[in-house]
Amino acid sequence: MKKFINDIESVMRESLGGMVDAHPGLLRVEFEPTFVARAERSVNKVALISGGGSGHEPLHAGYVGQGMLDAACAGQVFTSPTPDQILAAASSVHSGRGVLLIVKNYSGDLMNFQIASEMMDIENATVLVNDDVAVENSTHTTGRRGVAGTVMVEKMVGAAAERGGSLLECKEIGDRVNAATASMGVAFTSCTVPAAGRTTFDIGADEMEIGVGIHGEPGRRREKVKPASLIVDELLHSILADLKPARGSEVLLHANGFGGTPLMELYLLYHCAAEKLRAEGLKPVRSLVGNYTTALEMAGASLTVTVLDDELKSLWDAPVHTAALRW
Amino acid sequence: MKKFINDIESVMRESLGGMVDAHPGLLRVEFEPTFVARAERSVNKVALISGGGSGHEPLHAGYVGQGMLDAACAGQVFTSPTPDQILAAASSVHSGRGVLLIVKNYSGDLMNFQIASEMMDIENATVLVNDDVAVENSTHTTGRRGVAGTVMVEKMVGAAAERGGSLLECKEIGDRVNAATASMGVAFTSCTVPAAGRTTFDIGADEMEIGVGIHGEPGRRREKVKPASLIVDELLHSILADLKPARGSEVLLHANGFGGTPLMELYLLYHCAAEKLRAEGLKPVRSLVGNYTTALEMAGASLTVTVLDDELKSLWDAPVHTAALRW
Amino acid sequence: MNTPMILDALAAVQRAILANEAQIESLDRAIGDGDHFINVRRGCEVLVVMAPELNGVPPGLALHKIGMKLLGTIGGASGPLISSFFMAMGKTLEGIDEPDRRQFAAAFASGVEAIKTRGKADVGEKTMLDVLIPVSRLLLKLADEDTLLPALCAQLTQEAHHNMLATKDMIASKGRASFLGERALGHIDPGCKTCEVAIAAVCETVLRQVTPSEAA
Amino acid sequence: MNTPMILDALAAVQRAILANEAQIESLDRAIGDGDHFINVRRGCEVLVVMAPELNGVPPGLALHKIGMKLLGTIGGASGPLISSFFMAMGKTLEGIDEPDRRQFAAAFASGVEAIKTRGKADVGEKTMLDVLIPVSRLLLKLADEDTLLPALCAQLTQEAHHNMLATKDMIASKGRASFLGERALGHIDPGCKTCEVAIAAVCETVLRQVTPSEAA
Ligand SMILES: Nc1ncnc2c1ncn2[C@@H]1O[C@H](COP(=O)(O)OP(=O)(O)O)[C@@H](O)[C@H]1O
Ligand SMILES: Nc1ncnc2c1ncn2[C@@H]1O[C@H](COP(=O)(O)OP(=O)(O)O)[C@@H](O)[C@H]1O
Ligand SMILES: [Mg+2]
Ligand SMILES: [Mg+2]
Ligand SMILES: [Mg+2]
Ligand SMILES: [Mg+2]
Repeated sequence: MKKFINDIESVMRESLGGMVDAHPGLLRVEFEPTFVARAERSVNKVALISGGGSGHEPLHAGYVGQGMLDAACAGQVFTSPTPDQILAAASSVHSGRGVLLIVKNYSGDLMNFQIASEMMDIENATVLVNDDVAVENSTHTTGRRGVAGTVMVEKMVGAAAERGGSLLECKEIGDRVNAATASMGVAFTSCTVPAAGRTTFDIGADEMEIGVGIHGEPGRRREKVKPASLIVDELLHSILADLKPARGSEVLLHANGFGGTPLMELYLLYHCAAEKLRAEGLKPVRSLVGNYTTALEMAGASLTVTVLDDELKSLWDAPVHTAALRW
Repeated sequence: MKKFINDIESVMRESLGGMVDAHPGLLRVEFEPTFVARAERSVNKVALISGGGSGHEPLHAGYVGQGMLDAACAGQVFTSPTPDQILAAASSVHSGRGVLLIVKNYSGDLMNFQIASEMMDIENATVLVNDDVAVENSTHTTGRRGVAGTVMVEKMVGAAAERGGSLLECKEIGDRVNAATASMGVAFTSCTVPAAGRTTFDIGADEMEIGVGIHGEPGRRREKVKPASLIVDELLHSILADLKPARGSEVLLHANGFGGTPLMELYLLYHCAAEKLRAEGLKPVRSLVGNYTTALEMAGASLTVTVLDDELKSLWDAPVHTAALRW
Repeated sequence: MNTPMILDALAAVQRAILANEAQIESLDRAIGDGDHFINVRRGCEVLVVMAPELNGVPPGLALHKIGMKLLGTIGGASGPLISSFFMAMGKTLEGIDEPDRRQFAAAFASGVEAIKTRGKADVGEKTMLDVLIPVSRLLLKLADEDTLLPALCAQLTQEAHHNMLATKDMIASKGRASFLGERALGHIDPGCKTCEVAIAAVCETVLRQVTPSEAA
Repeated sequence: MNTPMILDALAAVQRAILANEAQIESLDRAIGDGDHFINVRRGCEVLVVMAPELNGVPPGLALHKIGMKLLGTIGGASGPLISSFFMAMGKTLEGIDEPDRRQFAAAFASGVEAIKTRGKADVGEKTMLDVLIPVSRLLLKLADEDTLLPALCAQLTQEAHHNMLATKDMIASKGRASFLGERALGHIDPGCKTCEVAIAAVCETVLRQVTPSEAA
């Protein structure tokens, strides 16, 4: 394992420390329990809190700031944070209009946030993100994972909260974005959890995992590597089968890198995907290309499509000032 | 080799196509010869053109836009562009106040830009970027490479041009930023040029290359991997020995990923570096952390320090709107 | 069962978990995200640190404190589940200074029930409950029948073991392995392995502690 | 030397380059950035495409056009150098329909001179000039001495070969290998290998083309 670290125990602490060193006017960090929050407390708005295991950077701390989150709770690498972190963040950032928890749909995240929600003496609600169409949904199972679509949810709900939306309105927007969003990914390599010291799975030099999540874990299926445009076809096929957007719909298209794939390839994927969407009668009018929801150094990428309406578009376009997204 | 590509011959074209698909209001692309330019032509300002081999994305096309470049000429992967591209870009974007070429110091880039400069019937000047202190400088050799400090040069000269600076003033700013900037990097892996199909060098599972450039090539020295803070000490030692900043100086600190290193580690590096700079009596008052000058999927990172004065600081802070940098 | 015995048992659990690092670790790499061993180890380590301050505390409160501590320490899916197990056990044993075998069995059952509630899972979903539920049922039955401790421990260890192995042939419908569909087949659930190792360690400790007369 | 002969020679160069792919490629991987073979191959390919339209053109103009085309095709460090070589040769042969051996040698020398000027390099810097400069000097001398073609070709090939090998023991002061310092030792300069391969290919073609009488 080759990583820029000093001590496995202190990776998260030093990394969050670096975020605040680099963005002192934007972020503050608390330890024991750990959370990152806006340097400037927001007033009279719904407080948005997200979080999850570390290793997905810039998710979530990179999205704390004006127009997005109020606080992010980071767990150990790929391990959801604990309720005390969420409670501390909530009591630190709430401003009297309630707390909205944005949670990716994993047993661990869900349970830790649920416990926090139950223990919290502040009015709160939860938006569950489950955009990964690689996983079949069913009420009897854990259901789909939350992956790169989380960024769309956090951005749009963030804008809604900044505009003064109530807790209920913000939750409704979050649920709506989640329902309008679908993602699917493919990986060429796994990744190495620092404390584990070896890759989570092994994979041949000409193989890829289709339908992977964001934890360096195996996906649904292993296949021989194929040309980018065929990969894109497969991902978009599942995404569109799920979303069933009306012809002529405007969409946001997000090509997300998992951490080890060059931007050059992400733009190439974006190109293939945009062409395919246009061929399907859809209009990719908004874009996001880069490493926004990662799995440490995993090589691979996912595509996310959000079907837009005027409201969602204006929420996407609304100003944002965070470490990772800014306009 | 596992990459998101369709055809080795069309990687660059499809990737640049994707950039323009994703940023239609910001960028336009021309092929034959190839260059990326601002969608909206700027008027009455020095035109800034940079370029170089592909594979360093977002360098350079990601820095085309308001406050930075007017055009970027991309060559094949790690191969400098040809003079016809530079000439076509110049005649397309110049607005009567001359053309400033920003060139990283490699024999290939230098010669191709020099030929273009000689053939150009527009007033032009060149800023040579050679910030890599891993390479000993000497008048009898190629000298130092241009690496991640290129972003600082492009950003600050970009702001100077936007403010109406003359060709000479812009060149002077560029030379000044270059002189005030030093970088050094370390790699854990090499990378694979798509057309070559295999990694440029092999490296052991516990080794790193100190003093690498941005082409997946070997560096100055191979060593066993060591803790991040010791790597940072070594990089900063060389950087500060070169810059010799006065105690109390304000600096910009840039932790740059080469493409395959997670953001989590880059922030950790930033943290170590900022602490070390403070211990040396310096003030890291501006920051940039992320994959800004890459070598495809190479794992590794570089540190760049620019010694600031009030003018450089205001040029850095000036608004910028490009695909990769925006504030 | 008093608090020092509980702490002894938990120390034995820690040793057993560490001794099984390779297997627990590789199971979560195969069908999870590779952190289960690290999570459980983190939990064990914090218990070692807090053990001295628990020694004089009655079992119910000690178990509650353990649960609260683990809740803020482990994280992931296993964290809230393991902590709710301890907190529920603690609650059931509230006010009982030296719980007997039946009281202990009832407390264990309430702990398992808490996991079911928190995790919204049941037997057959390829989670730790596939070990815990059958073991809990058997414990209730054996305690009710006043089975001798050596036989009781042997049967529980055995029950944990074969139910752990049986998860190999299951498709998961809860937890991370559920994302894998058929690919989870052939792999033991990591949480089950942890539970089996822990149960065996507790049983061994209990057997070591009993005097011949108590063995009845 | 007329244009068809030049084109023939260049086609032979292409075949020879392709036949030496592995070595040329690995040299630039060792002390460069791994693209030299790809760059040169790209140049060769474009020449094949443009060959038909050059057939009727006088050698000076043909060489100039080749240089211009390569300038917009190869890129990197080798691109401007190789193109300036062809353009300078073309200029020297301007207006000469069938250059003789001495004229050709002078043109070659002017091409090498152009590379020196453009690259600001000279012998001993571990660049393609370490093959080109000695070969050019020898060619001038042999042409001046009216050496028979077979001997001339054999000597040039030989000269290119050992000078190419000699770069193994050099530290580079120009080009990418200069960034490596001592680590460039033990590796042949990729540009020299390309030049050696090309020179040998041209010599072979020339020998194949000469009739016994011309061989004088
Ligand atoms: N809903 C659930 N109910 C019961 N046990 C569960 C549930 N979800 C996961 N588990 C258990 O948790 C184990 C994984 O724990 P761990 O790896 O620590 O957390 P994570 O899955 O969040 O990485 C699984 O092997 C399984 O036994
Ligand atoms: N300044 C120079 N003068 C002469 N030859 C040079 C110079 N710089 C580089 N070269 C030659 O170019 C070769 C490398 O070419 P190539 O790999 O195509 O370009 P790049 O170095 O830009 O990747 C070197 O092996 C060397 O022979
Ligand atoms: Mg986990
Ligand atoms: Mg090159
Ligand atoms: Mg796990
Ligand atoms: Mg090269």
